[in-house]
Amino acid sequence: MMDLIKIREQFPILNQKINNCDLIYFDNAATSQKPISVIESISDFYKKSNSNIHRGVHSLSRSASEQFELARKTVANHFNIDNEQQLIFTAGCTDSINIVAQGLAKFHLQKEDEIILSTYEHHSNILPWQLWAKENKGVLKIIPLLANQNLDYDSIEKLITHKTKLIAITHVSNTLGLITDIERIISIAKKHQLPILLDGAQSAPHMPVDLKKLDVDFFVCSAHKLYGPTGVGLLYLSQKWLDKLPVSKSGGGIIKSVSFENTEYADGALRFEPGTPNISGVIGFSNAIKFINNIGITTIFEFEKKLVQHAQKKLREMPEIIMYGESDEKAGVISFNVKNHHPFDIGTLLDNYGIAVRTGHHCTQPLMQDLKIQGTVRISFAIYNTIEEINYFIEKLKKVIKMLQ
Amino acid sequence: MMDLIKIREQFPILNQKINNCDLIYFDNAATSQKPISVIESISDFYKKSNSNIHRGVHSLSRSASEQFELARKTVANHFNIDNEQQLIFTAGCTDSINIVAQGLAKFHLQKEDEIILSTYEHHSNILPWQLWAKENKGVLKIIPLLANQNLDYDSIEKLITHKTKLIAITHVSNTLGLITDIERIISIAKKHQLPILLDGAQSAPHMPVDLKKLDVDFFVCSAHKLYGPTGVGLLYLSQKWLDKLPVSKSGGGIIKSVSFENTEYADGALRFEPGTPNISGVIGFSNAIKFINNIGITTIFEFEKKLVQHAQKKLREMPEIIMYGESDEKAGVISFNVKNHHPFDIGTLLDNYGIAVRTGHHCTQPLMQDLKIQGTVRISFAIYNTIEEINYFIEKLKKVIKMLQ
Amino acid sequence: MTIKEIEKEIIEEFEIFGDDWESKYEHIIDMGKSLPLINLNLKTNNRIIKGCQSNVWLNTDLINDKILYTADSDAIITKGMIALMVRVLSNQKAEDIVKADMDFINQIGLKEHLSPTRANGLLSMINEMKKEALKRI
Amino acid sequence: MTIKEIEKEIIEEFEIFGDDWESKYEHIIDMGKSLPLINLNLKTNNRIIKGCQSNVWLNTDLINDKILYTADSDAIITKGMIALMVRVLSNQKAEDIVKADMDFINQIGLKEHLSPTRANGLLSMINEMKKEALKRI
Ligand SMILES: Cc1ncc(COP(=O)(O)O)c(C=O)c1O
Ligand SMILES: Cc1ncc(COP(=O)(O)O)c(C=O)c1O
Repeated sequence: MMDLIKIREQFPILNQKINNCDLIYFDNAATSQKPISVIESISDFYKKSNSNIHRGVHSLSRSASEQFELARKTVANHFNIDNEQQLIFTAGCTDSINIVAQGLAKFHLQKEDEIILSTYEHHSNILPWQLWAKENKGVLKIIPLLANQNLDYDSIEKLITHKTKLIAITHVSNTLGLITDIERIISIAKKHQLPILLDGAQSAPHMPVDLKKLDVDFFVCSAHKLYGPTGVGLLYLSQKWLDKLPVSKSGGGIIKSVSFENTEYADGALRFEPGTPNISGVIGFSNAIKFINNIGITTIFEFEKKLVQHAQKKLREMPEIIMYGESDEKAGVISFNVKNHHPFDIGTLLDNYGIAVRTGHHCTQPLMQDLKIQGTVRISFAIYNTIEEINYFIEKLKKVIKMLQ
Repeated sequence: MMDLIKIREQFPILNQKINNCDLIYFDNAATSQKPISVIESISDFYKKSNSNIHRGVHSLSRSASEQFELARKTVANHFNIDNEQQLIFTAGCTDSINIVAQGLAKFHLQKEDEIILSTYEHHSNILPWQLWAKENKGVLKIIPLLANQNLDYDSIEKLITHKTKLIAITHVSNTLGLITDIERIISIAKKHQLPILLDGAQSAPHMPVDLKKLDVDFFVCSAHKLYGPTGVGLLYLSQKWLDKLPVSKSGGGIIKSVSFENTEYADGALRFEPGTPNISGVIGFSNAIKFINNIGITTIFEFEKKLVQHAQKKLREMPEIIMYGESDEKAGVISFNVKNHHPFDIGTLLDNYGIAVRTGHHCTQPLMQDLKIQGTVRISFAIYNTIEEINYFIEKLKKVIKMLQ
Repeated sequence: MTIKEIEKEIIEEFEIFGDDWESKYEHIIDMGKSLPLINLNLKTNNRIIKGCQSNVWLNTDLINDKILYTADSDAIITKGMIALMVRVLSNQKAEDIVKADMDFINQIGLKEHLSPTRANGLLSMINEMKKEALKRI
Repeated sequence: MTIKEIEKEIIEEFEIFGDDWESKYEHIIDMGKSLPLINLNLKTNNRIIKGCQSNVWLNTDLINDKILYTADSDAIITKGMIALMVRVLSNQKAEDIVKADMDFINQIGLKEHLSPTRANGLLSMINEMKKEALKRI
């Protein structure tokens, strides 16, 4: 059994008071809070072994380099990546997607090619492709929604043409919390020999992700959404792409030799990590992974599912609530609106009770356009949230609605 | 007067023992150590106000956003930037240069154009341009060295043709510590209406940089070399380029509106900061700037100059030492070799006395090729280094040389 | 009444609530509800002040040397905040509007709405009102 | 002597130095100096093991069922470390070389040289020696 009290004790921020109320943090899909082990791994690094990595002959540099490469192993293990060189540390999920988009633009994508995305996509998995499309007369084809706000998987085959070159899709909708049937998409992609980019920003924090089993071409996520620090993310490349993807960002530390005329690049992950990386961030990231593994990602998934089910049940009892993408199988996210009230009003008033929710389009404007709404109120959970917090939230939500009437 | 003891007390890492010796950290050009105020600003952020920024209606998000934008003001002030929107936070100096190179490739650089660099350049200010050159039959023209290892400024005019589109140059050589006569280069550039990218990775930590006065088009540097955290840097754009430089990296948070067909980008710095930024890193950065301002960047420059002069004097007394780019006006860096001995041997043995130096090519292989050497031993200073440390280093260097004979 | 006088009146009105933020917000919501609606045909795109979250429509008229504002928003709290602004600034001389420091917002304990990063952008609303006034000096 | 026997000899040799790293390194440097030089015409590019900092040239011969290594480096400490490796692995059967665990490096207190991030890459040196041996089984 999971000891929720012990878990909550590890998050110093949960002691903060907002407007004299206890903080109830339901904005985890935007960024999660950090356990003390992660926070201290960063300060410890700066207090004890800070140094630039790679190539240093002195002890600090050796120690920092070892911690950095050990972190790569820890994170790679968690996602079941055999060869840790396939795991590249980036500045975040958005950075990772841009690296793939820029690399593919040089090597794989031709003018007027087509890329398949879904209606769920976060702007970060739309705009890098749109940039490419604008410059190359490319076409973005969109997997539509069914009436129940699930993706219309049957439509995918029909979207594929001989010009289709990639499927870039989110693993979990950050607005609805619905989980993509990625196995199904993978089997379609395999059939048509299409590479897949899987946006794991919202799956990695909430559910097991086995990259060996999934065998996608690219997987991306951000550390800050899974109990880790800001400014660091990962890009997983399949072995094929590790060798083939062209470098689009270059600089110090990723070479075998350089002259003004020519450069011989290093092998492996290094090739995609130009410049001084976010060393303390990477170390914090690996400590976040350790935190998750101490609890177990499956335990986290099951626990958060209970939170979602409880919250949905309570919300369902309120006739003025419209929920989007209701489902019992979700990754910690619920989006709703209150009839005749603007999400901004709900969010502002809840904040006065110490409840942090997110309101607006959640960087998924095309999804909003599809749902024909301006925005939603989104509550999203992490391992430190409780049933009591949900009950308090429901109580205050009712009060807020009354205030607005 | 500067109180060196008080300054040293602010750096917890200086209490570390290396092989039972006190740590003497002379690898500051690779990365500097961090004062406790910077370390604690990061943990405090995670303990008290961690949240994603922009657009949040809740209190934490508002507080985090305010700290982030205040940090932008603090850093902008330090570099005398009037409009803080001209200051973009990036993942580091290398990232900044790549953003400029990719943006210019879309808008300013034509096939077969020419870019002027100097022999001093760090790989991070070579490879992004080389990538562009390879794909576009571009030409990199190199400002050569004089016999005294200064740049041959007289040659610049001769390098400029009607195809020249940019001068990208370092402010300080990270290998030699020599300071570029940037005013002279700026006046040449202005005369020919050439934009300038100034690589401030090694100047910003050591000397005053007034961007209003310099009036360059692009200025870049990394926080981790100026007492700040890893994973964050800055890109300054002149007002003209802030409006004109195309976005090459895109994603969430930088838009006014998005549909699958089209995107309206935000104004100002935001346009170049897609995805969740390194929020804690930016806050740490601004606290590093505050640390510098508490001492005064001019005081730092004068103090480090004394260290350089003292160390050069001592080294000059040793007949077996070859120094590169000797000068009394340096930004904290000295490179040398010991006749008939490999820098790696010197570095390895010094490490056993607790002295951290860097050996090798320092990511400036073209400079090494020009000097016809494999590498150097580099010592580089920061505000916490002392004359006593230099004396101890000289003593041990003599011992090391004896051991090798 | 001058701007300062109206501000004083509002400050006194809010003083009654003390620290009771619920009543304060209820008052703002009530003001939002009673804000005289902008003419539907004036709710055009060029009258929109885009916030990140809620939209505001602002119409400005100059009548007898005085500026008259009408406005609307899709969020009621935003609308209440505009109602407060309209009450203070409407029916005043353009010169006075441009000079107004609007510091009363701090004093009635709604300072967080003035933050430049605030999602509904009260600040950009005030800036827009001043800009429109300035045009008519 | 077998690999294990030579390793034992070396461990005993280094034990005398105790914690005195200066003597230890002096010993390594001496070994570097006395490493029989690789034939100049064998110092070709295909025999280079590129480290980040110092270069190593390695030549491998098979004579009477035994592997013979000669090597060189531009850095003397690296050269001393190779001398140590050559002393242990040269003149041994390929099978034995491939199996050698080289753990004695830990035991003589030069563990830091075995770190995969070590700038001179002793590990890649050992790997290269084993690879060459494997080719000749
Ligand atoms: C002159 C110069 N330019 C650029 C860089 C790259 O900086 P970073 O590795 O922080 O991206 C460095 C760092 O070594 C440098 O010294
Ligand atoms: C589904 C999805 N993809 C991508 C991103 C972008 O992540 P980041 O902002 O950390 O780069 C997010 C974050 O909101 C997300 O939810």
